[in-house]
Amino acid sequence: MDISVRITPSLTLKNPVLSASGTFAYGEEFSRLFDLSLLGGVVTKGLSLLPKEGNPTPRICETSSGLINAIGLENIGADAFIAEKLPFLRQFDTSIVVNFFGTSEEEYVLMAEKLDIEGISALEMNVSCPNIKKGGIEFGKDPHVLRRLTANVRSATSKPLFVKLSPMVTQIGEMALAAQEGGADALTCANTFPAMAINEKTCRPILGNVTGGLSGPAIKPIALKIVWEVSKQACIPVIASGGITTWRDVVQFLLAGASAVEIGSASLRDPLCFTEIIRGFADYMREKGLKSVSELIGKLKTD
Amino acid sequence: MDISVRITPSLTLKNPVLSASGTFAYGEEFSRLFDLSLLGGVVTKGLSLLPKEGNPTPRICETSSGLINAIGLENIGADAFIAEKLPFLRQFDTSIVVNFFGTSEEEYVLMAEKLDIEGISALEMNVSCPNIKKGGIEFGKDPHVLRRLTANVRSATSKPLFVKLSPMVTQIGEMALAAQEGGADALTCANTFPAMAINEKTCRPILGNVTGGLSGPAIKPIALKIVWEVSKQACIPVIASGGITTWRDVVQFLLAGASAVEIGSASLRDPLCFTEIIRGFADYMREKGLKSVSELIGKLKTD
Amino acid sequence: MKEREAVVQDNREVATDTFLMTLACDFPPFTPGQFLMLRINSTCDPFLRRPLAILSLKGDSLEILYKVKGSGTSLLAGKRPGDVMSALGPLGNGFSTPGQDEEAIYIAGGTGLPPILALAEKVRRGRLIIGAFGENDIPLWNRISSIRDVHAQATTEDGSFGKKGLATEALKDLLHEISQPSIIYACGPEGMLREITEQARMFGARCEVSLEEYMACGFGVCSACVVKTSEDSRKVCAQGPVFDAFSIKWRD
Amino acid sequence: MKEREAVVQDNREVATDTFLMTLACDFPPFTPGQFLMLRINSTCDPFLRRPLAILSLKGDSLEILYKVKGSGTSLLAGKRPGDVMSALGPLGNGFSTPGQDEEAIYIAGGTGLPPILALAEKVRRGRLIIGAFGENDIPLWNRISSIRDVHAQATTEDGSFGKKGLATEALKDLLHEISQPSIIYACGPEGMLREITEQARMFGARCEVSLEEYMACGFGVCSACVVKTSEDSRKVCAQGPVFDAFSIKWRD
Ligand SMILES: Cc1cc2nc3c(=O)[nH]c(=O)nc-3n(C[C@H](O)[C@H](O)[C@H](O)COP(=O)(O)OP(=O)(O)OC[C@H]3O[C@@H](n4cnc5c(N)ncnc54)[C@H](O)[C@@H]3O)c2cc1C
Ligand SMILES: Cc1cc2nc3c(=O)[nH]c(=O)nc-3n(C[C@H](O)[C@H](O)[C@H](O)COP(=O)(O)OP(=O)(O)OC[C@H]3O[C@@H](n4cnc5c(N)ncnc54)[C@H](O)[C@@H]3O)c2cc1C
Ligand SMILES: Cc1cc2nc3c(=O)[nH]c(=O)nc-3n(C[C@H](O)[C@H](O)[C@H](O)COP(=O)(O)O)c2cc1C
Ligand SMILES: Cc1cc2nc3c(=O)[nH]c(=O)nc-3n(C[C@H](O)[C@H](O)[C@H](O)COP(=O)(O)O)c2cc1C
Ligand code: FES
Ligand code: FES
Repeated sequence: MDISVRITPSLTLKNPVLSASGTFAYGEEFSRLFDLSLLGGVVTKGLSLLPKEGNPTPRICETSSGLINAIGLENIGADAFIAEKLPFLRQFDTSIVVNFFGTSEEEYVLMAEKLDIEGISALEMNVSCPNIKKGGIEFGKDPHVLRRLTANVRSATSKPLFVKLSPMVTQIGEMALAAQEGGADALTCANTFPAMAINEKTCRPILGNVTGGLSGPAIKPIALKIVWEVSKQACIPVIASGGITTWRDVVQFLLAGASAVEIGSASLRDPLCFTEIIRGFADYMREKGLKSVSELIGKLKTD
Repeated sequence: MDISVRITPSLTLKNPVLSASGTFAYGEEFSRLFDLSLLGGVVTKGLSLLPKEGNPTPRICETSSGLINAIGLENIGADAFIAEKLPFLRQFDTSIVVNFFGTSEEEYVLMAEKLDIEGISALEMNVSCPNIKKGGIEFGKDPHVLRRLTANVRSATSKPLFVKLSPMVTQIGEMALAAQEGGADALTCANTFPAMAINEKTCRPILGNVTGGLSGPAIKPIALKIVWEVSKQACIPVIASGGITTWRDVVQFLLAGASAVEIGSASLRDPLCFTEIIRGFADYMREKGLKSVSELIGKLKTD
Repeated sequence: MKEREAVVQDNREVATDTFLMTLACDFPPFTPGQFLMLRINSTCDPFLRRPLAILSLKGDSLEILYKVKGSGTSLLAGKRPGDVMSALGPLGNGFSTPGQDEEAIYIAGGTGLPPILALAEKVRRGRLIIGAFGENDIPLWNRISSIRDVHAQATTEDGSFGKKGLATEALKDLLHEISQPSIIYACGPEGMLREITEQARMFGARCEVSLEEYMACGFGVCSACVVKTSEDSRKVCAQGPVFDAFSIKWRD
Repeated sequence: MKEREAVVQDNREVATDTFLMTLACDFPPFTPGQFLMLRINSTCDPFLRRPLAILSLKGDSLEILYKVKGSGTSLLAGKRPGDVMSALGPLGNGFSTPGQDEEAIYIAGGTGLPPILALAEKVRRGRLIIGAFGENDIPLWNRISSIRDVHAQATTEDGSFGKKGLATEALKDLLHEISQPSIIYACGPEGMLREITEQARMFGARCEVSLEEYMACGFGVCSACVVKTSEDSRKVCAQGPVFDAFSIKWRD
């Protein structure tokens, strides 16, 4: 039995379970709990060209079966990551996927160039960020903008490029195809949903930033539908993200068409869930007599 | 203290709490549990021109803090409603909002004409239905289609017209404005989210219809953000729908900009929640020393 | 139909993963076959109530018998005396009463036992067949086998208790034996109910089946739980769960 | 930091809405001020763990003291002996130990008591002030007032117990009395901590405060819980919750 999955000719994950961006920091804390080498891959906190401070607190608010975060993309910046965090991560026998973003096309391209270095396995481009130059609308909300952005980033790096889609769009398939045409190697489906929470006692928003992004099991049924939809339309691999907490969820997302999954919120609650999920997934494969993960991917029976 | 809310010059709800469409049938069952006259309004199951059978079972699947339904708009049809159900509902001192849909613009218009009769307080137009003539894309997903549909329906009826938006769109504000320009009197925000569930043992979808719509507390934080967004952009009243289970939720949605709310999934779990919610809401108003509901609507402090 | 507080008085495992729970609950009288919708938790996951047949109601003491399947029944199994839940019911139609000169045959498979046992304990005559996989899957055998004037037999697939085989085979033997008109009351997996319906037809017996469908509300407002009958489609929760077996259009 | 099963041994109300819970839990030693992230339920609502200070740890018996605020602590209050949860910890840095010739002053308001009490019970010398609204809001007074070589006093806003007034007023009086160098350890509402920091500055005392921020992970990976210090922004969970009071940039 082989639980590895090939994402691109140059990128094979040892198993389909990755950490998600923003809930794993740069891996150090988790490394004290378990051996990171058992992961299919580590996705880093989203990086920008310069260090970023993030939003005022409260930055997190719990909701029914989910949480809203408005961290504000706080990160140490690409240079500090390369100097201080990457060497640490490279000790482990796992794929290192660097999540990044910019506030202009130029910044995205600069980031892609800067991160085109040894030790990084792939880049994940977060496009749920406002394009400051274009009046603040998100890069991930207009297919033309997304296609161009992807194409420019594509030519700036030799790494496999994942484009992480914004879920709250009218036609997710159209966005997926735009990224694919731009040269994306894989599509991460999807980011958090715009959301908010209000304190009725104070009549104020709970989050310092007023709004944030909803994640966790609450959104899983929507994420599953998005993965199914996108994987029917796109011909590049889909990486699922949204509410995955158990090995059962992993199997469900693979059946829906994902090639791999990212675990975010669940690892905040249960930092050791990775080991359980990977073990449970391998057991499932064994019990079902499956030889390779490809026997699951997209194999949902809908007749 | 006055807990009534004026939606249009001809429509004042006695309080801001309505039932939602599809979880209240035509009111008979609930009338055995409490006096429907205490409700701000009853929204009926979505009606079509002809009776509709609905989807194969299973039609419901529970998810974390939510449920996916794929009832398939089963209903008894407009004629049977008018003959058999409306007279019953009219016994109660509450507003009767009739939810309806069609599969073509003509059908929508015919429905609006047919329902322009005494005893009906308002119409709620569900636009999350595929436009069969236009290749199956939902009416609620294209602003031009929605504007025209609304305008045509508007001129076919004298009733206040609520347009119930589809939440899964790139720019919900654009859709809201389209409906407003078409002549909508209020906007219901919003319908369920496209979602699915998979059984990893059988490798099959759980719902007979494969996909369905997610509702319940899981989606509340997204619905709240949508209401806030839409009420900032539109100048007609917003009716909130999505995950409301307590009087606290009601207050939160009003603060975000809603003029009234609809309770759906929560009433499946707790059919008596209406009485508790309305009582809790009135107590809140009293304790805060509020004289009228308008002192709450849109009064979120974000400074 | 009322909504009532239900306070756990007792909760004990009586067969593999199967629990008998006693609830203190000021509930209106019920007809066997009726059920309640139990709200097990106060948070939003799981969100919906769970449908469970009423096994008995004496004064304000109500019994349910349930098998642990998923999240809701797992939480239920963890309840202790004093824990408070909410019960909505009684819901649905319930079984009819057998005619004076009719032989009543009760047949239950798996979690289908509670409504069948409730009926047998009320009617107190006739014959009862319970089918299970093995001995450890049969709850309350002492109670079942000691209902006055009800002759009870068990079948197990692995032969560890009673007759080896399926409940439907025992039913066939029984129907061969019986000469007077009979009425069969059945609850269990859909495949079993179809087979029973076939036999009832062959032997000219009347037959009532209690169906299970995924439910959200349990009282007829959401249309989740429909079943097709020869006439139209019906809501299992409100127009059932008991149906004339011959009216059901079984799924393929 | 370890993840461990925590089995409820005892859970009793010791002041209004305030519970003392004993857990059987194979936990590494802790420094007072450190906390654990407790996963209270197995379903997804509430989803996150709850941060709670460690009050004591003797062998495998761990104590927490908590006030019921919302859904998580309500569920906690309903736990019975035998119930199983999951604890992640010990987390955070914890308080320093007072210098040999320093007078230690412990001051706690509201739910700030547990880490402060833990520290006083470890150091076993100094003076402790606990502030509360009224008598019924003071948990464990017998235990607090009998720590050897710790002089404890209480203040209540309504004057129903101890001195009428605020804990910070009692602190001021105390600081006037004391001549030797002192170190203040404080935990409580933010306004109180700011006031204490001001007084420490005026009287030239050292001061450590334990902060509360909304947390999601509790071990430094999500950046939810930042606080601004004179140098940079820090994670309360991983780089705190205890900070040099003078380094904090308080919010307006
Ligand atoms: C009218 C009626 C009466 C019932 N009476 C009893 C009874 O007396 N004792 C008993 O043990 N069980 C009874 N059931 C079945 C019981 O409701 C389900 O086993 C239970 O809801 C499962 O909940 P769960 O959260 O444990 O499982 P879930 O996690 O929800 O699901 C686990 C599995 O249980 C099944 N299931 C879930 N919901 C239902 C449902 N509403 N109906 C049928 N199957 C379902 C599904 O196949 C699923 O795979 C009855 C069902 C109905 C409709
Ligand atoms: C390091 C640390 C140690 C703590 N130690 C203790 C302790 O020993 N005893 C104790 O009673 N409490 C302690 N708290 C506070 C405790 O974590 C919260 O009261 C608890 O999480 C509330 O959960 P809930 O589900 O009951 O409330 P929720 O429903 O989540 O919220 C109710 C209210 O509690 C407050 N709250 C929620 N989460 C937090 C949080 N993470 N931090 C601060 N306030 C919050 C909010 O103001 C909210 O209005 C500590 C907090 C931190 C950060
Ligand atoms: C606290 C937090 C921080 C996040 N930060 C980022 C980020 O920096 N970049 C990004 O692309 N996604 C970020 N995300 C989104 C997650 O990577 C993930 O896509 C999302 O949370 C849905 O998955 P989940 O339900 O498993 O958490 C963040 C999510 C959370 C909860
Ligand atoms: C079982 C079910 C049936 C529904 N049927 C309809 C319908 O016929 N027409 C409609 O506009 N919305 C329908 N809805 C959507 C609800 O009216 C409501 O907008 C949605 O469920 C979100 O609110 P909630 O979270 O309070 O349930 C249905 C929802 C459910 C759960
Ligand atoms: S479960 Fe809602 S109609 Fe039957
Ligand atoms: S709570 Fe996650 S970093 Fe502190």
